[in-house]
Amino acid sequence: MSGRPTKKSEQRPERRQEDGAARRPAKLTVASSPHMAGRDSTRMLMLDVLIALMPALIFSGCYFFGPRAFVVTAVSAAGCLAFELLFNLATRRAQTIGDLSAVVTGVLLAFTLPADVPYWVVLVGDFFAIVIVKQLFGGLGKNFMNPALAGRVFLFSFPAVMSSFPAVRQWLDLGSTVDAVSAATPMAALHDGAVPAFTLQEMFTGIRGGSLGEVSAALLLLGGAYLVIRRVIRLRIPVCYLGTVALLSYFFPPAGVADPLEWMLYQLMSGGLLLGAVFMATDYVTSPVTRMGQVYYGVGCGLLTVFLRTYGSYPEGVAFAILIMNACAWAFDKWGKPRPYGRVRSRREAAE
Amino acid sequence: MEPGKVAQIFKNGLVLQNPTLVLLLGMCSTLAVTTSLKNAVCMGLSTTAVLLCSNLVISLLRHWIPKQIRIACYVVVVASFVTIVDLLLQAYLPALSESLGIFIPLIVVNCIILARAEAFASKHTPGYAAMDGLAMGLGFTASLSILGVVRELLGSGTLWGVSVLGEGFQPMLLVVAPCGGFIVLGCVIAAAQWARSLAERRGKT
Amino acid sequence: MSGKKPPLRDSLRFYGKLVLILFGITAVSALLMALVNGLTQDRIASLAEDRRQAAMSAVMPGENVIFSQVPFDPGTVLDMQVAYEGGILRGYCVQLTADGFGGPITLMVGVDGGSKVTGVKILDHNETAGVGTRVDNSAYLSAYRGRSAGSGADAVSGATVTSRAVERGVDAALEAVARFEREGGMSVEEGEV
Amino acid sequence: MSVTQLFALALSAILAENFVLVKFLGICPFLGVSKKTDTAVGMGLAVTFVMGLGSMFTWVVNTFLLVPLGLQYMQTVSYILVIAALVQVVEMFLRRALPALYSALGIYLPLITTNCAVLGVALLNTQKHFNFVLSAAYGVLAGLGFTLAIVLFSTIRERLEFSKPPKAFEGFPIALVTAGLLAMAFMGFSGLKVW
Amino acid sequence: MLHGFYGGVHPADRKKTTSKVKIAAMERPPARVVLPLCGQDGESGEPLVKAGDKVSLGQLLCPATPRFAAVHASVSGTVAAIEPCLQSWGGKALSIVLENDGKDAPARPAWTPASRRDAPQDLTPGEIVDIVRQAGIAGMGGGAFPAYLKLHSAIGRVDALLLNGAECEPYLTADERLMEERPEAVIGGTRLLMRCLALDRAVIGVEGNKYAAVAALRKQLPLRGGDVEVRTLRARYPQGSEKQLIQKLTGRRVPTGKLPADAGCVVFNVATAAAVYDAVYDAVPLTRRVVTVAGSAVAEPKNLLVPLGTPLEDLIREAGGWCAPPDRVLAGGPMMGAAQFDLSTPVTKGTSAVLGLVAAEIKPANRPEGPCLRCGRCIEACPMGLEPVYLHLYADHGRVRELAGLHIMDCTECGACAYGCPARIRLVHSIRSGKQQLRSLQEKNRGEGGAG
Amino acid sequence: MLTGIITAVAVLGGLGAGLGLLLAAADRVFAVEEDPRLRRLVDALPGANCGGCGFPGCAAYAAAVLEGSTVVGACPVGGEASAAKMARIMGVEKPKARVRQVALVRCTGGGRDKKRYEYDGYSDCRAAAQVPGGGELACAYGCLGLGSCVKACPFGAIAVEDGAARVDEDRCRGCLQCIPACPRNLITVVPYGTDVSVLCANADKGAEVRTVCADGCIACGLCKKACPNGAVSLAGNCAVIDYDKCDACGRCVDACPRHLIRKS
Ligand SMILES: Cc1cc2nc3c(=O)[nH]c(=O)nc-3n(C[C@H](O)[C@H](O)[C@H](O)COP(=O)(O)O)c2cc1C
Ligand SMILES: Cc1cc2nc3c(=O)[nH]c(=O)nc-3n(C[C@H](O)[C@H](O)[C@H](O)COP(=O)(O)O)c2cc1C
Ligand SMILES: Cc1cc2nc3c(=O)[nH]c(=O)nc-3n(C[C@H](O)[C@H](O)[C@H](O)COP(=O)(O)O)c2cc1C
Ligand SMILES: Cc1cc2nc3c(=O)[nH]c(=O)nc-3n(C[C@H](O)[C@H](O)[C@H](O)CO)c2cc1C
Ligand code: SF4
Ligand code: SF4
Ligand code: SF4
Ligand code: SF4
Ligand code: FES
Repeated sequence: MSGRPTKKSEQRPERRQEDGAARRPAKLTVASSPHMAGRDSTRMLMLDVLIALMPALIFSGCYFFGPRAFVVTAVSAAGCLAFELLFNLATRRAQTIGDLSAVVTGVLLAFTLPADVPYWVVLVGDFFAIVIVKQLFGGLGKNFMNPALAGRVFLFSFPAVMSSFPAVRQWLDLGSTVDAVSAATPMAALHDGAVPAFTLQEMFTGIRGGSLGEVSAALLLLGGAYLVIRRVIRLRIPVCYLGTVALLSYFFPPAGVADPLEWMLYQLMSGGLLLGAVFMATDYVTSPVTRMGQVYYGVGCGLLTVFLRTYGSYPEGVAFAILIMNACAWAFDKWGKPRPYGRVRSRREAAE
Repeated sequence: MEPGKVAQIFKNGLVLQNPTLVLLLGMCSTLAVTTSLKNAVCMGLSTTAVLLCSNLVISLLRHWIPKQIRIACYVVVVASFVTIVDLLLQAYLPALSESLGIFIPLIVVNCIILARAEAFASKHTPGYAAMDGLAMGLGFTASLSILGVVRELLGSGTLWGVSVLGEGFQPMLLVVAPCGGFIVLGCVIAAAQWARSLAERRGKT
Repeated sequence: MSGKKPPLRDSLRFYGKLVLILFGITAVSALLMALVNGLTQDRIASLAEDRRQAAMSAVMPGENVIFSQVPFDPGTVLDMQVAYEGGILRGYCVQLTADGFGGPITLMVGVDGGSKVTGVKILDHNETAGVGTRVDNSAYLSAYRGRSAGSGADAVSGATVTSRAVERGVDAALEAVARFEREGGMSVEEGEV
Repeated sequence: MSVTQLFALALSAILAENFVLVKFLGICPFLGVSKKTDTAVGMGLAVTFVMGLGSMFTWVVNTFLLVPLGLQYMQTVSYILVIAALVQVVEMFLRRALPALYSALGIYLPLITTNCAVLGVALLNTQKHFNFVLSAAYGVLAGLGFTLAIVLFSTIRERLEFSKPPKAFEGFPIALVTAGLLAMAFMGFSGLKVW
Repeated sequence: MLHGFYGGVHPADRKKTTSKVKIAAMERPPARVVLPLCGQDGESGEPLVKAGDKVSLGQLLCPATPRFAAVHASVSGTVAAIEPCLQSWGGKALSIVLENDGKDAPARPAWTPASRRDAPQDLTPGEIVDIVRQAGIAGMGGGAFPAYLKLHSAIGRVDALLLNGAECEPYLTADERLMEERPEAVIGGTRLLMRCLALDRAVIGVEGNKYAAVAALRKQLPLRGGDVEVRTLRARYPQGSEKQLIQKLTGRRVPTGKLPADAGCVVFNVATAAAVYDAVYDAVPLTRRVVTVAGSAVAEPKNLLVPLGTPLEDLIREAGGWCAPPDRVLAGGPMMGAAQFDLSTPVTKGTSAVLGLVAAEIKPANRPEGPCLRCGRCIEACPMGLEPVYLHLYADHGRVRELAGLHIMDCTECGACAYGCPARIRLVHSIRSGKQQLRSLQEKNRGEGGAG
Repeated sequence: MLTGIITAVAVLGGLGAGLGLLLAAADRVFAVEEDPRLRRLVDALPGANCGGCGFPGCAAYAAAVLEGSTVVGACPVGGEASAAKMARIMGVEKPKARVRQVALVRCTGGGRDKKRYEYDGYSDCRAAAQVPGGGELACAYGCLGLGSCVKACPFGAIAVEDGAARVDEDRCRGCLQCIPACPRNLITVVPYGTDVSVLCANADKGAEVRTVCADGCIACGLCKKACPNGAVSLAGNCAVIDYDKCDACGRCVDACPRHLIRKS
């Protein structure tokens, strides 16, 4: 705007300060733009994940397995924090436990274990997850593999523990003795190509055998919805993952399945699939960051899950599927590079 | 032979240029056979025997072998000794031979052997070459044994097949699985590097 | 390998030398190996035979049992031998594999003349130590003793992948023996003719 | 050989019994030539090629020479001799006939002679009594398994360059831990039951 | 039809304190002004005056260069010095320092004002471009690129004239006030530009949160079928970025490394259009601009009409001085503006705001960096479709070759990526450093290529 | 047994001879011309591929030496040993023994407490040099201490201590990767084992220097006077030592009132 002065502004209030006050203030900060930022912080994100996990935990602890579920989860979270603390002390690194990512790892690890797991086993898993998988690579953001899942798989070291699950709604002792009546999980039946002995409603609400935190499909979805609404996670990975599993199990059910739709729903709700798709495949650190990379990753998780569930000898497919896809994440990012603005116009745009 | 040089050769083989922990050679057998101490020691000694003999022979032949076919010649020499060791093991230690399996013939391609043939035996007199073979072999055996001890203890709760950690101990199967092999080896090498840097720092101040 | 091609005659002489040296080295090492082999081969062979005998004796107990190989269907079993005790047919020893958790499990199964299992021995396996290997003990394996072809899956409780594989293997052995008795008996004679 | 048999063999050789991550064969190049994805691909293909050829040639030597003459105990020597010569000839041939391919693969070839995977596959073929076609297929498939492992590993190692392990773990140790975690993920494939 | 653009963020707009405050002239004009003769890159022009010379308001001091518009005296007085002076972008530039005599004695117009012409609508495109050149008009949206050059290269090649009234940065209300208070100048300027480009339509894009400005503009236009259309845009940062505006309003994309004209578009800031209007009708060169002075540290936030070259501290003083110790003083908005440490730097043609922010307003941008979580928010936010997380990673490790492959030079430094980063990685800063590394590598290669 | 041995010898010997023939034939048929010295040259180089020689990597340097477009001895990492080996391969004179060159950071860090403002940007010198004022230090020549050079050094020879970067002479291989990394142009090369070094590069006048740094060179010239060998001179308001003349007597160290000439 050029030199045409507008009307003089109204008289200024008296509060006006001396000229000196406009001089350079005592201490200024200089930094690169931007000088404003959104509210998100690492700790808030982790806290949101923890909040999202709470419904499933409360269900397990107050209704399904009893307080032992809380204790196992607390032990696991505390163990992860302690190992991270000790590792940082030992290697003289800045303390990082404040970001709460270790708590998320601890809680998620506990969620994947049978609720009657001895406490020392939990701590072995914590050690592996935090020290070997996460901190050895440099801590948060640097690990290439999901610590909680890797910790769980390492606990296959104790197959006896890892392949027996408490019965439905068996109220567990707090003590460390394993006294569970081990019961078949829906996964075992699916693995043999049979429909589990639970109704779909039971599966959905969570009246079925399984690991500590994976039993209630409904509450896991609730947690997922919370994360999506809070914009902690995006839908891309879970939708690609679950979608692939759904399509494959609908169109290629095993011989002898009468109703493919029912089979598909059982597949979706059993095992750790929902827990994995919502909370674990979405772990930022170990998944691709590009949009297309995330699509490949989600679809890859789905394909591998169905493949391993069908042909693998472990009854579990989700953990391995995610771990293997973790290993591919970096490659997916390279293949899934976005097309920057203004590069190679698409034909439609060129025609316009 | 000068004792100083022999001492140096042994120091190199066992510590400074330890084939597994420093030169990072012969990884396949290192990882595959260290699920138990017994296997590790036996593999180490078999390799030592082959290394000793092949170094000796290659050093003897070093002036006769033209460059163009030296690899082929080395390979034949090594493979013959390996076969002999294999046959002897089969005949006299059948159980061990079973558990080491395909990794005995694979000593042929254990990178240590060809590396020593190339780097040492082909340039030194037979006496030193044999010493080098022995030293390297023992260094290999030593590091294999370390791995074997760690993996057998954690993975099976035993040592040389004897239960040592008591009833309560639950072995960690994955330590003796392939993944455990890689990870334990990584940790042992890291420990070696750490010790070395510690020693260096000591040396400086 | 070399910069410029040398004249053919020179290089021929050189190549000749190469070939000779290689021949020499291979020949000497062959000689050495052959010698060691000569020294050890009998022992190795007898060790292998001993092991097989021991396995067969373990599943087919009895005094002075003599085994003799019979023709078998290589598609299903690895080896099959008839056992005679004092000239009387005691039964059969069947060696075969079954798919376990970590790969094939090699089994030796003894079956008596009445198509009942006399013993089972695991020769080789790749199962997880501590889980899969729990089947490799005499208490577990002796539970199969007396099992016959029709007796179904009630023999063993607490099924795991490994135990089911062993069970399948035993049943396959019974099946092979049954088939042998049904039709193979004749084929032995035919074979011997 | 039926398609399902081939498929089963492929799954076994590439995933369930991966040469590197399960069978521990060919670890040295796996660790040594995996810093960059491009070179890892080159090495993988070179190994696959030699494993295929090696399987065929050693099968021929074994079936027509060693077995008829009862010289099985000389398998190791003759196989390695055949492989060494083969690698050298292939190298010379490539250098002369296909310089472009040579500059891509050639540098890896000398490394392959001393790669356990090549001799390993030859010995396994014999141990498993594979016929010619199966031997060749197994060689190539196992090579592809090697390629898969080394390429995947190399992409993770590219990421490792940005990680910050403790000083003592820098370099090989952290690479080994990575390989261990990769092997752990591949445990998921153990005991695949497709056949 | 409106098209979307990818990415973007929604910062709180914080415009309330000034959006209703009318533009005011400075009560106490600056004692001296500093007028740079070049921008961040490029050579300075030849000054037409020397130290000691007397100058009058609007007198031409330095003719245009290919990178920098002509410079005119923004006050009357004496040339105190011609020396390198610190500029708000952080470096020094050769500048003319004028001692203000407070008289504002105007210079004789160098061209005939259209208001005194018989038929202003008869101006030819060439004449308009010439006036724009002589008036020293440069992009007032921040780029400060000579407007006559932009016009020149656009003539005959574009079919869309877009006016940028988005003003998407928080705090900024200078354009908003201008559109509200002088809609006739904005629209008049737009029509001049249309004539110049031989177009019969133009679109003014304004973010939807500026109701009064939109209403004021629309009041100047017929209800339907006008030659100028005012379109409201969803408030989203960086809506005002040229490329995103083009994408939003026309659906086209400017090809990489090309100019908007290559996509058949040309974009001017609304203040630029007003400056054209003033230059053509009143024959005044560009010597003043509206600057928003705001932020919690400023006692009386307001929009000021200030002579170019006024030191920032004079603006602060004019706005009542500090009422709280500022943590950062910015020239420009909080998303793209540059932090200042010396407040003697002058207002330039592209300076839209001076902000004094207290630490609480900057939060959490000033939290220490944490490790990157690979959350991907930066990728989702980047309107240019880049991968800031990888740009940062490779820049941090000096892997310059990879940076080129990731098209680092396409980054407009809009800051959307850093805005949302939960780990508070200084993404824009490290990307900038990466760009510099890449540039020096390319220069080195070119040097070597030339030598070899 | 004898027949066994004979067949064994015949078969393996035959195999050996046959393969020998094959190799020989292949050598003949597929012979390619390649200068055998190339490989040996590459072998003689350390393989660090650091670019210190000015070529894209060790192999490229070797090729250039072979071509004759450059001389042996340009590899700072391989140093003496590499140069000697390469000279032998090329059959040329070994280059004159060159004192190893190492990097030196010319700043004491004495101005680290005098800041014009608080820097809150990306922790990297090059980036800090891009913000207004080019970093928080009042001294426009001082080390920013954010470690761009540390990141650039492939051998881990640099660390930041007390506000300024320090080069570990023993680890430094003289590759000079650090020099372009420093936005303040603070890094120069000095001969290895240099005992006396000037740790300042401030070219401003003394009075200005005093306001920005506790240690900075004020160009008082006392060092110049103190030097018996005439090795010290003042260039652009800052002391400079000519190491061809310096015999490390250390008199300038004692003479400097600001203690910025230091003895290691
Ligand atoms: C690491 C690991 C190794 C295992 N190894 C075996 C094994 O070798 N044999 C076995 O029968 N089960 C093994 N299992 C246990 C199987 O997971 C479980 O017993 C099997 O799935 C039986 O369950 P199902 O009856 O539902 O199929 C192993 C489990 C783990 C975690
Ligand atoms: C070196 C350079 C040359 C330019 N040349 C032209 C031009 O010829 N025509 C034109 O319309 N704009 C030109 N521009 C202006 C740009 O297209 C753009 O409008 C300007 O950089 C301001 O955009 P921004 O503020 O979004 O960065 C040029 C810009 C630069 C930096
Ligand atoms: C991230 C970004 C945000 C911008 N925001 C605005 C804006 O809000 N208003 C504006 O007029 N120009 C803005 N610009 C500048 C425009 O890109 C463009 O330079 C300007 O509208 C061209 O008009 P001018 O040459 O008249 O300034 C922005 C540029 C960038 C890179
Ligand atoms: C959405 C989300 C999902 C996460 N999922 C996991 C997980 O599955 N396992 C885990 O160990 N940590 C998880 N974390 C925590 C953290 O990202 C993880 O520990 C990092 O891998 C550590 O570097 C998650 C965090 C977020 C924000
Ligand atoms: S927004 Fe920040 S934390 Fe997330 S990926 Fe980008 S740089 Fe990393
Ligand atoms: S600053 Fe650059 S990288 Fe970041 S969002 Fe803007 S354009 Fe993308
Ligand atoms: S300090 Fe490091 S980067 Fe600098 S010359 Fe020495 S070795 Fe090279
Ligand atoms: S010497 Fe230069 S690059 Fe190194 S820390 Fe100091 S300013 Fe930074
Ligand atoms: S030991 Fe197997 S490849 Fe080296």
